[in-house]
Amino acid sequence: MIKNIAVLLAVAGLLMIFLPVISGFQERDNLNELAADYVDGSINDLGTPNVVTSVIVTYRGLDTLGEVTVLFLATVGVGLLLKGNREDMIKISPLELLETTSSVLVALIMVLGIYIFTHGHLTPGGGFQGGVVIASGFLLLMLSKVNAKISHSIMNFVESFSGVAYVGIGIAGIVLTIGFLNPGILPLGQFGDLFSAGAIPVIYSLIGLKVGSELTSILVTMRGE
Amino acid sequence: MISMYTLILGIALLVIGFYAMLTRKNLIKIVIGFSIADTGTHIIIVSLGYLRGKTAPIIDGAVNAVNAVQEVVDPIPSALVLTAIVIGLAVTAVMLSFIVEMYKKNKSLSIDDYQELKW
Amino acid sequence: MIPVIIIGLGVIMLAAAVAAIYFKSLLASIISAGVISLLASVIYLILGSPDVAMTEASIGSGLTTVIFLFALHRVRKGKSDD
Amino acid sequence: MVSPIYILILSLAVGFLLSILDKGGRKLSLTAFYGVLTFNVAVIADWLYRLVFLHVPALVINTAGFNAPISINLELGITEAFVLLLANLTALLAAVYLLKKFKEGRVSSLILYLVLIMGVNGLVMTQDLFNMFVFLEILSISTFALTTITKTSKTLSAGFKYMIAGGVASTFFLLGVVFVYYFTGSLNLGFLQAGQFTNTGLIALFMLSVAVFIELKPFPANGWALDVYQSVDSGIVSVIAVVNSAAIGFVFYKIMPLLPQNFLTVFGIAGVVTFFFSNMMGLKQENAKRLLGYSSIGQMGLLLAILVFTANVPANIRYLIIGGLFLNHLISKAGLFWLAGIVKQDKIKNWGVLRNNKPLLVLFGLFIFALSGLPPFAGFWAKWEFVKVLVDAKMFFVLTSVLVGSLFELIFLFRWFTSVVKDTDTASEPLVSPGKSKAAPVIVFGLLAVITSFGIIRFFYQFHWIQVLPVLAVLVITLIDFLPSKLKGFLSLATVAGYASYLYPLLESNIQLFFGVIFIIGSAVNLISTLNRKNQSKGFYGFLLMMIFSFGNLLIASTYLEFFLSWEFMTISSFLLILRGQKAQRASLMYMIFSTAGAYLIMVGFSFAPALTSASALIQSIAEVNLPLISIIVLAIGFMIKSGSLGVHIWLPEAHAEAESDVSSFISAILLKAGVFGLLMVAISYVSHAPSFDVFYWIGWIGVLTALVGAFMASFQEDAKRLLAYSSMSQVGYVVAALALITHLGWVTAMYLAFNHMMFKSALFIAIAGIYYRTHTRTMYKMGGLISKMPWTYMTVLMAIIAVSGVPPLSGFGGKWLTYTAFITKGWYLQAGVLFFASGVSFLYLYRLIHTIFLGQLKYEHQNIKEAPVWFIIPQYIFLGGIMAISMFPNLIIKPLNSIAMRYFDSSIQIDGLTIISDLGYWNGNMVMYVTMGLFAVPFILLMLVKGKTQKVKQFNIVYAAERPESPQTTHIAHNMYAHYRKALGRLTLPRIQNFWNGVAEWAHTSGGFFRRVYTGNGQTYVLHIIMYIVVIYVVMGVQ
Repeated sequence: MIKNIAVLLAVAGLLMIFLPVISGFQERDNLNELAADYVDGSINDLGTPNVVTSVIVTYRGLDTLGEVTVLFLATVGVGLLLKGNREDMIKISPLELLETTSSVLVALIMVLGIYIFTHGHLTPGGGFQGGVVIASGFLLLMLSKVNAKISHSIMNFVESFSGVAYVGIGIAGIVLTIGFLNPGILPLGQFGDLFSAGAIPVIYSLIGLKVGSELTSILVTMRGE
Repeated sequence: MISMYTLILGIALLVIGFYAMLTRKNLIKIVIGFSIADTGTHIIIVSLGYLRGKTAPIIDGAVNAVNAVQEVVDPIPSALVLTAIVIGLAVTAVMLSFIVEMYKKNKSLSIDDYQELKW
Repeated sequence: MIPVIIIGLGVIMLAAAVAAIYFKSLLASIISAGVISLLASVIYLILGSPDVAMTEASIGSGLTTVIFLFALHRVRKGKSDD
Repeated sequence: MVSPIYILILSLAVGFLLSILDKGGRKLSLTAFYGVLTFNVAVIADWLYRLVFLHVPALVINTAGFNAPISINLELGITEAFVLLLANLTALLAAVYLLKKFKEGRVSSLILYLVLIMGVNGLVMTQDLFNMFVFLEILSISTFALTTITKTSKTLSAGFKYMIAGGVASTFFLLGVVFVYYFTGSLNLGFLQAGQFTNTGLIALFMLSVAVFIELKPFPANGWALDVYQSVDSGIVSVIAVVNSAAIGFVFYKIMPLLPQNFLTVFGIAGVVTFFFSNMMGLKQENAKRLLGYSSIGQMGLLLAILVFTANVPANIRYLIIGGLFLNHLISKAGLFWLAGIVKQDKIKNWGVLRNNKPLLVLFGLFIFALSGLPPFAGFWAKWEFVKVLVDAKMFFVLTSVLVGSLFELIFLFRWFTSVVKDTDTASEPLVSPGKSKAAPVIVFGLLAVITSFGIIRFFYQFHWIQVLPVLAVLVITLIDFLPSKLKGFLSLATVAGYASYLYPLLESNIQLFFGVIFIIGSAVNLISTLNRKNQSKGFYGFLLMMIFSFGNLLIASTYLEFFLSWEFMTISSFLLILRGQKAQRASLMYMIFSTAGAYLIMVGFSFAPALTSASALIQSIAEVNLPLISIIVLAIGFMIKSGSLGVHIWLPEAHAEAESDVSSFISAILLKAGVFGLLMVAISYVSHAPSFDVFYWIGWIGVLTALVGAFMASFQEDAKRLLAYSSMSQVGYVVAALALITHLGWVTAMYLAFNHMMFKSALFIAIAGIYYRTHTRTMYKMGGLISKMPWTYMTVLMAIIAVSGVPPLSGFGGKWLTYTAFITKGWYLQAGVLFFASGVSFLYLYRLIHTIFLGQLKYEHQNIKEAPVWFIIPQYIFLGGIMAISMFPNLIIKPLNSIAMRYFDSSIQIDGLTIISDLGYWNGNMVMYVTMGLFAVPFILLMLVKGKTQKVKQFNIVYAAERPESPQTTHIAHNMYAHYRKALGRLTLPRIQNFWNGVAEWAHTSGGFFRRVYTGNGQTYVLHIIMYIVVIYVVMGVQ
């Protein structure tokens, strides 16, 4: 009873904190200086049509590196917690039709995933979204083929390789004295082309690989090896 | 004023999520509550980045590269939310693996059964 | 028109949120939470953030739900106890 | 010169690669792992060196080739480098500590650990708010996962609570960050200013700061952290408690400049509240790691409070306070957590197993002392400066809470320490040998504690080397501790002689010289009795010398800090000496608690005192200082605790009785005089600048009542040492009372009594030591008839009690004469009456010493005992010689005392040859001696003449009227000798004061037990606490 009252008070308190946020909120009309710089810079300095991508991959590249790391940590952490429990592995007997068609579908999904992250600088989406799509391809594989074993070492290798390569590109920026994670290590190319925007598509592809393999690892572990 | 509506929506989801964390006894529901609160947070953030009548910050057919600055919404909150979503997934996954292990040890999903440490 | 859509979506989302809390079945709760994320991605689209929308749709409503379901299966307890 | 961004890069790259490297063998992955951690330390150490000594400007690292705020930038200034060096060092050592786990466990834990430390480095260096959020999440997730390095039901549930608590906090942090962006258009700390936040904007700051604050575990929203501290592996906990807290604390430090004053004040007070309550709840805690958890949380609260409340303090002092406290907490807490993992005992009372490993026991003591804020460790200096800051800023609420909280902390820490050293009721299983990898980090941190202490002394205070001599003595004696005890005793004696000759030219005035005689010569003579020690007496002489040197240093201390430093050294050394007694666990603990309370009062008193104007010794220069009333009061109470005045005396009988016999004489005869010395110092300032309120009138009354109650209590003791203890209390009561007269004659009297007491009480305690050495009992009615067996000792006791009681011809008579004269001259008739009555009472107990121990019938079991060893007899007779000398020739002492007191008052006595003349009469010691001798001789000769007619009675030549009583000693006349007085006057001696203090203790414990019930153990309740806490803080701050 006392607890219920306390919960109600807590919720009321939260609302009280947020109320002035709502009443003081005003839809903005113009970009602030920083955002305007980003839009401007993305087009002129980085040659990247998707401004969000240039913010993620370049301007706030350190965040993104961190973000990939967080996902990596989750993979490792989930592994530390759950690995080695085969007995409660999830087995769902699939439909025969699904089993046969899945192989085709998986291939298609993978291609879609790769498309998404290689075009991150041009269209919406990028490494993270593409990575998830790849992981969902593996998920389909897992669900459709009971005994499908997704090689841990390959996943591991892809994960490590893409991570190290990502950091390596960052270092290349330092070596060329243009700054850690600067995409200018590659030429800008023609605005709007696939091979343009410096190293941004490369970085985003590596992120895509890393996220894809990490998420797959998480899924595999959560399912029970 | 559409971002005002979404802001309110986000706050409502956040509070509902917290309410679930405070009242549900089932561990998985507590995590669901956390996940709802997380979604609410993300909606709040995107609402803050919206500019009246502007479009996505992608230079393509719809947006002219020359006066893009006048035509697009704020890209920064989008970038931040992207990061936050991924982090949210990571936290949720770790939380759920805790629950799986806790259940294996104690065969219970009720948070009330996990208070051997206190005072 | 757009405000109406947003309000409609919002109402559904809030309903789904409340449902997610009060459903007896954990499975239903998880699905409801997934629905919230899915609708949220529509809102992101409207707010001019297609990148976020894609992420939310794939991660928030897709992958997170799958992970929840995996976890649920592993604790083999279909029912919520409150 | 490697850029610190490589710390992030290398940690990540190696982290990503570790699972592949591990396929080539664990050795390979471990090498890479420790390599990176060492690399981190090296890079930061290099930068700290550059920044501090080469004055390189703070390093700014821009990422992505753009300047801030376009891109995220990192910054490494001196503060960042300092925090990171300590954090990385701790992380490296904790990793070494965890070597076994890392070797045998999965590679995952290595990865998590490495990335965790990367997160810490990033969090400290980054200047971007959202980037902070990312690093915070890296830190959190890796920590969550690492809590399960040992996977038990407890660690899992603790980890889960930690996660949901952390989840709520990080949600608020994220919202705060985004709102900051919404209101200001920037995320970079370098481009944000406090002025940009108004109205709704303040909510952004509120969310941001309160989230960080929650992560720092404020009371009561911190149950989750306690569970983690209690259950998780010690190595990981040391990282969570120290490294993570440091990084998150630093985030708070970074956003502080943005926060408005009312936010800061609330956070500061919340920090103080956390400190206070954590320590109070710690009182009830029996689980070692959870106790350390309470202490950690408390320390973080204190650090936050200090961050807030020292904002306007000069930078170097601020760094000293914050850095000192942080360093102290980091070293001692990590060390203690590691020890907890080595001891492997949950319950504090089972930690006695540490006794099987002396080096670890020493390290344990070192960490406890450091954590308690005792010198020479960093916490001491920080506390001293912080108290001064609080006093200057008139923040008395904070001051009181901090000091009371510190006292609570000291109580549980020292209860733990004394129990480890002494408790016999402990687990019997032996301590498992910790292995090199687990012991090495503890040792390194032990050394670091000592080195940093001297570093602080060197860089912040320019002390004369003699000020740290007490510590050096301990260190040196420890090196030669393998020598036999007697040799060390002689060496110590020689060292004291050397010290005395060094000290002598430094003494500027008679008053110093006078107390120098009491402190140093008195100690030296007392030291002779310790030569009787057998075996090695490990550790004894080190602390004895430490105590003697700190007595001497009190005399020449020329600043408040120097005085206080010596005072604390004195407390530490005497505590450790008392603790050596067989059953001294409780006694020494009580001594420490009261001494520390006294020390806090003295610290506060000095903080109120105006600056000194001259560089001479404090006892001299204090005369020029106008101490405010509050300062006089707290200083007086502080010093009177040490001199055992009524009300705060309850440590005294315990400590005297339970200390080893040869230590008791030091405590009574000399240590109590240190309190008198301090009080005299206060009085000297009072004389020249008397405030309106007559403090010393009341001190006088306390002294008088102490004399009376002490005498009563002494009369009812069966234990000879306890009797002497109460007698000491009573005698020092006279001294205090006489001092409080604030007249020339009063001071002469006080010093005369102090000197006299030093001599006769030393002699008595050493005599009792000799008796105890032979009979193995202190209970008087178990003795009797020892006069024939121990005639030399008998002679001492007889002479000494004559000297105490004030019967002619010995020095006590002069003391009594001076006392009454002084009191009556001042007009304190009532007080004089009470003292007169008290000295009557003192006959009762003094009589027992002679009657019960030496007269009557010899006990059967004492048929064959011998005279006390010569090492006990020598000092007794030296003191007797002193007593005889000043009895015959009082001028030897009265003349110098007269001149000392004349510095402050007009003389009230004249000295005419051997006669001392006051307004009321005269006293000629020489004459008294002759007259008394004559009066003594007449009956003595008569007795000799009739000698042939006396008859000797054998022991059992007694006729019983009926049966033999069941318990023979009840028929002993000495048993409960003053039962009839007890009936009449016993009410006066009821342990009311004891009961009062017991009540205080119980109240504190009960409160601790009550408050800690908020920690229900339910994770959901903890989330509720957090949200409620946020709401309450919001309301209190009045954000809107």
